[in-house]
Amino acid sequence: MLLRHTPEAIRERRALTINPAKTCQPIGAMYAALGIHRCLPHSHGSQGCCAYHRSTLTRHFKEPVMAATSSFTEGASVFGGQSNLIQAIDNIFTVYEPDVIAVHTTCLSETIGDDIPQISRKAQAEGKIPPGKFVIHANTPSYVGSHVTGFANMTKAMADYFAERGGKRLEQINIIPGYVEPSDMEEIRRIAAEMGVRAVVFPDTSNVLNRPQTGKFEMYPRGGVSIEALRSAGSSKCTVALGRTASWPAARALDVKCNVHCELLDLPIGLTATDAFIDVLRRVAGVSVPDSINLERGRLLDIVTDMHQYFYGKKLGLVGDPDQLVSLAEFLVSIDMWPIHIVTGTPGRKFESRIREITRGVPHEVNVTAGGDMFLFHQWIKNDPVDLIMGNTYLKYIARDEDIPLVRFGFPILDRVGHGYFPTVGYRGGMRLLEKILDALLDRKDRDAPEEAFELVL
Amino acid sequence: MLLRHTPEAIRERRALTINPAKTCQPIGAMYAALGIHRCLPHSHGSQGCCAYHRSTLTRHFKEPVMAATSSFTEGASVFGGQSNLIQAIDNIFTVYEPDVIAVHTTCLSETIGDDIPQISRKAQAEGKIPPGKFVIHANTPSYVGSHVTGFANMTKAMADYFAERGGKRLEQINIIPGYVEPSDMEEIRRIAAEMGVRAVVFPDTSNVLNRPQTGKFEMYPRGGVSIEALRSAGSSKCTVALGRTASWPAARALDVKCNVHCELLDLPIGLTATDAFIDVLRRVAGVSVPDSINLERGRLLDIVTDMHQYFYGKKLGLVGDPDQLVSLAEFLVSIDMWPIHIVTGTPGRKFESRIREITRGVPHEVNVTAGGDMFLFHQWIKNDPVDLIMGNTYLKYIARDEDIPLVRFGFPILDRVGHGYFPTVGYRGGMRLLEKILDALLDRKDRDAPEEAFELVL
Amino acid sequence: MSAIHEGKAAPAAEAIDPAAVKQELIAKYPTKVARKRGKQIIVNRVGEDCSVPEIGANTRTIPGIITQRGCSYAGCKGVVLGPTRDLVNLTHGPIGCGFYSWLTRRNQTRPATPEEANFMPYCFSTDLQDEDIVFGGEKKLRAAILEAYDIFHPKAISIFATCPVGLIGDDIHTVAKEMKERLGINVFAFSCEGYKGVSQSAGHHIANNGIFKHVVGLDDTSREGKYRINLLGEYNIGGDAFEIERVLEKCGITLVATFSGNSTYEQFASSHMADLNTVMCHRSINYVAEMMERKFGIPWIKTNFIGAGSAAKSLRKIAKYFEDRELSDRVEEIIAEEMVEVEKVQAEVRARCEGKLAMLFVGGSRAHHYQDLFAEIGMRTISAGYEFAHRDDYEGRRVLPDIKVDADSRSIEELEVHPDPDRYRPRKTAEQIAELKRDGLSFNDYEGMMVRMADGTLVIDDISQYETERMIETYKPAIFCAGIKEKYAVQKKGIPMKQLHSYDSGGPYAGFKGAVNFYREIDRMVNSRIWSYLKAPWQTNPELAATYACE
Amino acid sequence: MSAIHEGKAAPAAEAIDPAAVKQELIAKYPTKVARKRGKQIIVNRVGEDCSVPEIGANTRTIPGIITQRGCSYAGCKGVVLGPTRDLVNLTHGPIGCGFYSWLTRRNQTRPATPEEANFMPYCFSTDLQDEDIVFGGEKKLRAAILEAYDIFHPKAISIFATCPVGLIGDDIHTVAKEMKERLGINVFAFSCEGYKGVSQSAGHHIANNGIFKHVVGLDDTSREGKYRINLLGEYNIGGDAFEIERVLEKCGITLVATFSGNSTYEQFASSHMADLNTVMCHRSINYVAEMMERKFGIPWIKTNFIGAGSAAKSLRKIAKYFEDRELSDRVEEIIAEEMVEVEKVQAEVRARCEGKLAMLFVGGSRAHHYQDLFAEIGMRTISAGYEFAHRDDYEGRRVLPDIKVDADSRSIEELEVHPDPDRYRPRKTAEQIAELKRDGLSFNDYEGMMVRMADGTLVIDDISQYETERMIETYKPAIFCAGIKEKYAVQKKGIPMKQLHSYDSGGPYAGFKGAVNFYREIDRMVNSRIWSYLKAPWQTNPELAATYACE
Repeated sequence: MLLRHTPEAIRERRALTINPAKTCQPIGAMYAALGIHRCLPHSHGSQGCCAYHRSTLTRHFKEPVMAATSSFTEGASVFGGQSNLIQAIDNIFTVYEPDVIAVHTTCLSETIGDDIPQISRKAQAEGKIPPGKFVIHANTPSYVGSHVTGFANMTKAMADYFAERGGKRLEQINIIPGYVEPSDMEEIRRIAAEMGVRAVVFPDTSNVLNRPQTGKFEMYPRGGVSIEALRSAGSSKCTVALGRTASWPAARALDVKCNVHCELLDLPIGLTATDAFIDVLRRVAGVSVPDSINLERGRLLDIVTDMHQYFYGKKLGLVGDPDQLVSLAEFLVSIDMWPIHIVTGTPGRKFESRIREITRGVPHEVNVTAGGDMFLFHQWIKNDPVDLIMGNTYLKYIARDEDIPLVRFGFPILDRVGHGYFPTVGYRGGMRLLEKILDALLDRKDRDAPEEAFELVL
Repeated sequence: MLLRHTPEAIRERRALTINPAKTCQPIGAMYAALGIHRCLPHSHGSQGCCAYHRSTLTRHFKEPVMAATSSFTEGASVFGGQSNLIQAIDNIFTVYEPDVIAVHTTCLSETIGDDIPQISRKAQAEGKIPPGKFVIHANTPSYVGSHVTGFANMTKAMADYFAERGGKRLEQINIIPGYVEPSDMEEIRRIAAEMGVRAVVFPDTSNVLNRPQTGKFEMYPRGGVSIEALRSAGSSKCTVALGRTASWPAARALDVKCNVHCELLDLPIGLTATDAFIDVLRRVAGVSVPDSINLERGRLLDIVTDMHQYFYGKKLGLVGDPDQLVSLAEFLVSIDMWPIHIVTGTPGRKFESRIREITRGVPHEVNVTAGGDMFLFHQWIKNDPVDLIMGNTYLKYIARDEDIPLVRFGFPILDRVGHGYFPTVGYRGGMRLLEKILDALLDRKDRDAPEEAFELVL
Repeated sequence: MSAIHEGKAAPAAEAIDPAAVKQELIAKYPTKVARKRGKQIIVNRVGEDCSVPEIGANTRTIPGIITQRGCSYAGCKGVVLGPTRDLVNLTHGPIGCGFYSWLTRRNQTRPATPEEANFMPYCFSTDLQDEDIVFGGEKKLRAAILEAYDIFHPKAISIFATCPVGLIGDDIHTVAKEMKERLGINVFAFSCEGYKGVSQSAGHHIANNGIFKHVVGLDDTSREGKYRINLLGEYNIGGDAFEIERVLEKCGITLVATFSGNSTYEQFASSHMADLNTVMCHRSINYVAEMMERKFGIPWIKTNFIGAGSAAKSLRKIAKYFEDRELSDRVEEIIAEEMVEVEKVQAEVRARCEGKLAMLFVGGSRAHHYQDLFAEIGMRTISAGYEFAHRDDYEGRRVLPDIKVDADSRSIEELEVHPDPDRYRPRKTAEQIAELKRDGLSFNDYEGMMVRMADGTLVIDDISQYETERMIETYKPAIFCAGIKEKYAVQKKGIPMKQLHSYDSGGPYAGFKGAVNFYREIDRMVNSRIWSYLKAPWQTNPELAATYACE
Repeated sequence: MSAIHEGKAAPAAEAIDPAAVKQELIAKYPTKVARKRGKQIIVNRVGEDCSVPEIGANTRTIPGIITQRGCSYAGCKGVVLGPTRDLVNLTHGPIGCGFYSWLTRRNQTRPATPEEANFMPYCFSTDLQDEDIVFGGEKKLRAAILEAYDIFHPKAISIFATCPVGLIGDDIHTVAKEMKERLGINVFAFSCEGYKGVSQSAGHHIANNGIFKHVVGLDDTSREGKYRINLLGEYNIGGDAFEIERVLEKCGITLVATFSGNSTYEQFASSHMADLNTVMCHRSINYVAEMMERKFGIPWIKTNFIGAGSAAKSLRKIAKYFEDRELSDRVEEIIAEEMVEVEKVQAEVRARCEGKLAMLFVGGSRAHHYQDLFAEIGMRTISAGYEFAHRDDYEGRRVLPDIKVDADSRSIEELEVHPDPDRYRPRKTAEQIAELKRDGLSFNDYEGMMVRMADGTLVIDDISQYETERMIETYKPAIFCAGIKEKYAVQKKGIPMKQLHSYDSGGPYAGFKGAVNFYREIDRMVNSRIWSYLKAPWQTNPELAATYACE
């Protein structure tokens, strides 16, 4: 047993987190910032933060993750990080030549109380920011929220810094895709295009964190939302925010700053959430849903009706980020699966009630917590076993100990490939998810079947 | 042990086939015919053939497979099937209203010697074929070749019956995709479109055998190549035949009949075969390869370079159809995997030498046979074990007995979904294949790792 | 008023005139076809004497009409002989037939030990080639048998002819005889070419004949047991036979042989030592029952373990036959015990399924048997029919004398069977039989499906794809039961479809546990939310807010 | 002539002027940065007295320059303490630091029994929140320790401070002391806030101090064995320690403790009972070696098990230290035995790798050690450097007296260590040591990396992303070695990249079997055909046949 010390008996904990189901804000901010074209994320803190975030993102995407750091030492921690940041800005623009430096703070610089806009103004005044180049920032204290919060904050910063209130509304909408894979952002763009909707998608890490092997390393690959597009976001017809936790703050900011109406939707994972997304796009753009999209929908539904017997009544445990879990749980329930243990590490009051609502029809006791950890999740499973678990790579330890199949989903996935390339959003993404779920369940069925019940046809 | 009677010692067999790696021609012809828009395949023989083919295709695609039969009884077997076929034609056009009836023969009608064109002319003369409707046919004796041969013959019939020699060449090419999944045919169309190449793809079972669930059953769904397109195939600039066994006869027939130049390529499975396909499209259309295609290529290559350590030196056993195996083996060798046991049941002289050529650099003895069976394949594995096997669902018995991971590939796949929707051709298809291979290998690694070597990051 | 409504909500089934439905079903056919189909589509009406209307059955399928049916080979090799694990079943012909009947039927089998023979995962074929068709395949057949023997050393090898074999003149029976002598094991052949007869049914008959002629009675070893029976026409799809075996064993009833689920060659060989034959699938196996009675004196009764009520009834019948209080008591005890769970689930599921409609078009007995299960959860079978049955399966064996033998049936050999000089041993005297009959136990009888169906239901033999679609549109049943070929066309119409050949990899559905499985399965299927998503929101609600709020 | 060639074939390495390369590497930097980097980028030249140029090392990374380096917490918790399986390592701070250092380093561990404690798959954190930062986190820390104790009952709990902890004034050491008393188990804390020092190196030092102060010497139990040693600075990445353990055991050498691969708390506690300390990673652990000598009288020697030759040399050093013929003979026997396979594979792989170039920028000793392995297959290290080493790791310990203590180093406590009144026991007399030294065994010494590198090679400390790219473009090495952050940027340039922190989930690479693994791995990487596909056919051959044949 790898997790041999995890007891079945659950003891309440108030202070100790064991095997977290979240990580800290800055990494989310770094990920979001990589979704701006020609942007170098910058970690204002000790250099270890930057190293850790780059490492984790690199392991997840298996792609270069470029970011700089203020490399705090003890002195900076005592006297503040202003000179470090100004020096960093100078060096970065000189050596790495981005168009944007996206600064996020860390628990260290937040505790010190560094005022990034002030430092940035000083750098500007000192001529360290070349003309036409930008320094933006987000406050991302590690002791508040989670990586998703950090993503949300940096995404909001994009709106805050760049969106301009234009004279007239453009025939375009903004789509904030949320903390999803590059492949998902790409798929969201594709779907919008397929619908005939012009969209500003931000952030957009596609072609940044799923770029090709060409024998050439580009510090700034072709992906990412352009500054120009971000500017125009203030003149869009409306904003569709996908996921409350990751995307709503930016959408609200655009509304406040530029009076762009916003709609909050769930991440388009699964049938009904994608239906809602498509339906909003349709109404916003005043178009009919094209056959191609209906075809995709019908194919997803076809897998559901064809394979329903394998979904029905299967108990699942889910660990992940709140926006993903809401949509995923809804999808699973919609195909008669029973998600019964649901844990996110990201705190948030709405999450639990939303999950309760979604799982109301599940004929089984449902455990859900926001701000929980994988240790508790594991204990829940020991007390009430499940047929399948879904979540990030850390679940593999539970999967092995408890002999439960695992479908990798969410962040981080450190031991398989595919997530960067194949979306799980949209109808096609739903098909992929179902394929993964079926493969996991049927592989298990095949493994455990007594010989007389080993089936050729499933 | 499920296959408990399979001994390690290999005894030569000349008469007995055990666990075939092929099936008979008519099913391939039926599959091909479903790739014509508004076509009802018709099996000229006993009704059991039709039932078996429909059942197997249905299990593989999990889709309606509509086809009619001449329902031979003893009388027809003695006196010939003419009256059965004429009656069938009448009934089919009256009740099921297709535009085309595609008749294929069976071992029974072939042994009797029924002359389909003659019968068809008689039906025409008797007014059983409504104006603007067609009866086409292919001779598909079950005792020659295999299901792939039947597919090739029916595909050739499309050229023979419909292609017209036009006055001037059209700015289009023909692509014969071979015995691949509907998803593959769709992907081949998409790639051609992405390249800016107008293409007549035939047969084309996409949107027929991977159609949506819409609550409505359509006898003739929207997919399939149109008669009009098939007619115009005679005026195309050239024909690209993908796969010698399945596509070359039709390409040659078009050349002979309409003087359409033809190029024979391998099925575009994997990197280099897709390269060749793209390169031919590029040269034919006189266009540059668009960035989007280069991006797909680069992503495939990225998985190869990122995950090479898991591919390198892994021994594989492959069972399948010759065109697929040639491309698949080439792909595997190109990423330093070692396919060492390769079996197709489809006879053909070129296959073995082609595989020998492809595997020349593999530093291990390679077993290959055309006209072999899975029993022999299993014995090879017992004598020289492999890390992974790839092939159709029947391999699962070997996989379980020998405890070897299996990647399902080819025909038929009866126990998983996905093949109908997600292509394995093209660069994207290659990515899917690599994902499947990696999942299989890494799942096994995770399963077998001692606890101290159980890895978070792979 | 049209009885067929495309795309609209169906009226209550009661409001539909079945005669009008029938007319519309056949209206589209050419005249001759319509006339023929008209005889096979019957509005049911059960007379006071339990008489039912005559139905056309076991007649040729009309070419070009998309049928569910398969062929004689499928019935012989696929259905009857296939499930016997220790036989090497060698298909003589081109590769296809062997390939398609390879592991696709879900006949489960459970050898007693890991060493015991089990050839079911294997497909054996002579894979005839061009030159064999031209020059004859006997040589290859002989060689194949030798090779099979050398590798596997089976107890017996059976040979199955496919379509071309008869035409090219291969004498498989002579080859079998030669090889039997040469190898010293039993080798026997079946002339089950696919064109024989009009459906699988011919193959069953051929299989029955062959197995009776070549195997039954070869071994006089008698299994221990007070109540020894054979189970005929049970193929252990999804483990049905296991469940029946479980129940029988619990009751203390000894199962000598099953034809042919979870069966072995030896079971067949000694099956004549049993004291009662119980027939599940009347269509596929009644010949064996008849012949065993004639040759060995074993009476047969019709049983049905599909449906908890039917299973209970069948057990009671068996108990009654043996006229043994101990057995009767035991049977009642077991039934009571098993029914606890059954009734619990039945009630629960019935609450959600009551009044829903089912349609069953499948097999040669399943379309009948499964109606019992549906009834147990309150579902009504509004229409049913067989794929390959004969009139007796519909109307009951009492019509047997009236069934005309046509050319297609005539071509199947009718074995002449006489009492075995040494082994004929009537298990009951004529008096006992008469007494038991008076007591309500009927022998050698099957009442057929129609008498059990409600008036006004439609009974359709060999239903076509076209009729299937129209029936669904008309009645919009909650569930439709047939086979794999029908499955997805039905489901594409938004109606859940249950395969009653393969059970969609579910089962067992026989016996008491099987009933519970089935209730739950049907509950899942007819009450799932997934069927509510067929229309996208924009299809339900297509208007566009032209002045979208965010403007 | 420019030394840097973008996108062109590299000239032979010999034709490149390293001084020019250096100039170009720093040309792009702002003046101050260029000046600083100029001190850290050195063209190597080994003098006759084995002197090497001075290199700038262990100085601050310039903000904004993309660095490989991590922080003090990573060095303390991640590197040194992390691999000890039976410690509950509790990170005190916001969640991130604990999360990132959770299972990501591939330190393998193998408990003797399934019951033995192993907390390595667990991540423990106080997950500090907003209010804790405002009101202080001591209370939460105390509660967390209690909860950890209640659930796990570990032998010891260690606490690691993250950045904000020091700033908000949490006194973790007092908390530790209190809890130690309250719970009766060892509880100790590390003030390894991320901003301490200039890299992981500060964390190593803090870890060394803490473990020495709180654990080493607590348990006087002595392991059996004639030759008892500790292995210092070996973290069992990919099973390296297992291989070293295997070899030592074969030689009859007893391993008392490893710091800290595959280690336990008890090993640390009784490590002072060993007779020799052998130091693998000089940078991360030399403090412990030094302090143990001072306090307990255990001499230390530098060893290196990376590279078959180095492993053999290290074994001989150990044997020499013990001055025992039996051991020497045994060691020679084992080396001979192990080298059979090594030499076979070496020759095979060398034939395909000879003359190819490698670059290594990693760690605090790996960039040195792995050069031996490359050399064994004929590959040349054209450039190398450390991520977090000090001048002594480059230039050898002889420069220690010259190293200036700056503000960043000063902040790390320097323990004052005196001989233990009871336990100090010099393992060798001064005379013995002198004799052994004369005989070629050097004590307390490390010669550094540079003296082993060829003249004209470039030694680069704390290489930046920018420099990495330029170096690759200039030399087009066959392989580049660094860490995960560098991996894919290097590979995107078409150069295979080997991680020498995590081994890319490969290993072990230590010892003899490790050497074989490494040879094969490098062979795979530098000779694979996959790197030949980077250009598509149309990129190599872009002309379009306008008059395509099929026209």
